[in-house]
Amino acid sequence: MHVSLTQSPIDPSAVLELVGSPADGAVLLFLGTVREQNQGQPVSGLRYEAYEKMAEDVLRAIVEEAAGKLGTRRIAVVHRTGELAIGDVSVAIAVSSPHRAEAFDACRYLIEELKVRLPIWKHEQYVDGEARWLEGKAPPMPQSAGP
Amino acid sequence: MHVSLTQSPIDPSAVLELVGSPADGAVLLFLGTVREQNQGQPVSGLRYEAYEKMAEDVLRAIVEEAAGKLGTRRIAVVHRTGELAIGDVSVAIAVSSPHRAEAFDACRYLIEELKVRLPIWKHEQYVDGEARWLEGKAPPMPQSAGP
Amino acid sequence: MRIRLLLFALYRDLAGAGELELELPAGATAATLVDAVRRRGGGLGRLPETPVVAVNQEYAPLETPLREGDEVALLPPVAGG
Amino acid sequence: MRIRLLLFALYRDLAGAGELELELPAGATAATLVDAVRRRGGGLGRLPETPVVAVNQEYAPLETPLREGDEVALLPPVAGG
Repeated sequence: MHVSLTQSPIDPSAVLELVGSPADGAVLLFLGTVREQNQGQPVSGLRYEAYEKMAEDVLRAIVEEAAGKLGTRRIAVVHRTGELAIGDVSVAIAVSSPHRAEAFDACRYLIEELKVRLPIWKHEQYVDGEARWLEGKAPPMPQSAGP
Repeated sequence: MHVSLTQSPIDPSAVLELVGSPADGAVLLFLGTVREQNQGQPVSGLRYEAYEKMAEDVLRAIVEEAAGKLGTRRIAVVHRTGELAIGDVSVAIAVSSPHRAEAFDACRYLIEELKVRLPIWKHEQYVDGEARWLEGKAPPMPQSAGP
Repeated sequence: MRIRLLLFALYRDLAGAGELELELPAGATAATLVDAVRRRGGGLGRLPETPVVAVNQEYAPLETPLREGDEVALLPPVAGG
Repeated sequence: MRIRLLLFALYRDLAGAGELELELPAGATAATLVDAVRRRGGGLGRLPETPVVAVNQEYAPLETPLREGDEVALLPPVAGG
């Protein structure tokens, strides 16, 4: 199990190598990449800002949940922070498992949860000189324990 | 769009590089790998035999169907044939798409269809010296056109 | 008419050969071919009555009429991936 | 009690700072803190009434009681991935 945030470019092969085992028949790698446009507006680049200390804890919690679905702890998640260019990998998720159904479910769970729970924000710069923080999603809040 | 059968080891990075575009935000790579055991019986190695001419046609047809789901033709599928060792990649499927939901759906479709339609057979050799053709799946047959 | 028959994996092992040339009567279908092959006996007698068939590299129903020079393959259940 | 407040992304831009030290009365909750911060006015007056809050790096409801030395973060809707 591996989770990290990094300011350096993500190498997909290196993330793949963090998982896999002779016991496994299925490996799945998801890469999020920076698109050249967002809702029709040409993008020149973007910056990810993270609450780093918390983000690694949240990521670790999500990975533990996914490991339950996967049946293995062979999961690696790396999220990029700082300045990114078009085509750069923003997030890499690798999982491996004896069987493929669990690999697909766990990988999908990881990316969906990460997108609503990870305290990371995206600042997009556009070709026309504009720039803004992307509208994000409100993380699901824990219930109050009550009186 | 790329489909091939190969007797050489599959390099996941090379397959990844066949897809991807600045228009895409999601890349998914599935690897099937040779497991060290099958239903509890330790495996020493295996051999894939293919009806090569037909397999490439069938693969191309499946990829065209998946491209419809994916919304792009940025799909690469490489299937290994011949002798494989434990841990070797037997099949690599890469897709890229503007959005992740389509990438997951198309990748899953590709592996599920390929497993029931591709004319390829698996001969497993076991540590105890036994060897046999794996029980496969009957491909869905086309309906007769009728009289 | 002359038909080229391909056999794969388990079926090739049963036949002891991956390729056979068959002479079939005019009007023969894939089913006629399967019957003829099973009647040869030996390992081929253990072929299923309705194996999966491909005619000219496409899955085809057993009713498919065959033509001179067709390539017919008998395919065990597949196991790629 | 003394609280360390962290502000991120849009909220940091509104505040003009990523980190503030706050002095809050005993018995204060995360909600008390949010009220106090919004009353400072300026950019911070534009904070939502119920922003997402983390206390000591964990998402926490606004009713969460605060303690001396807590690290509280106000988090805009997230957009990783």
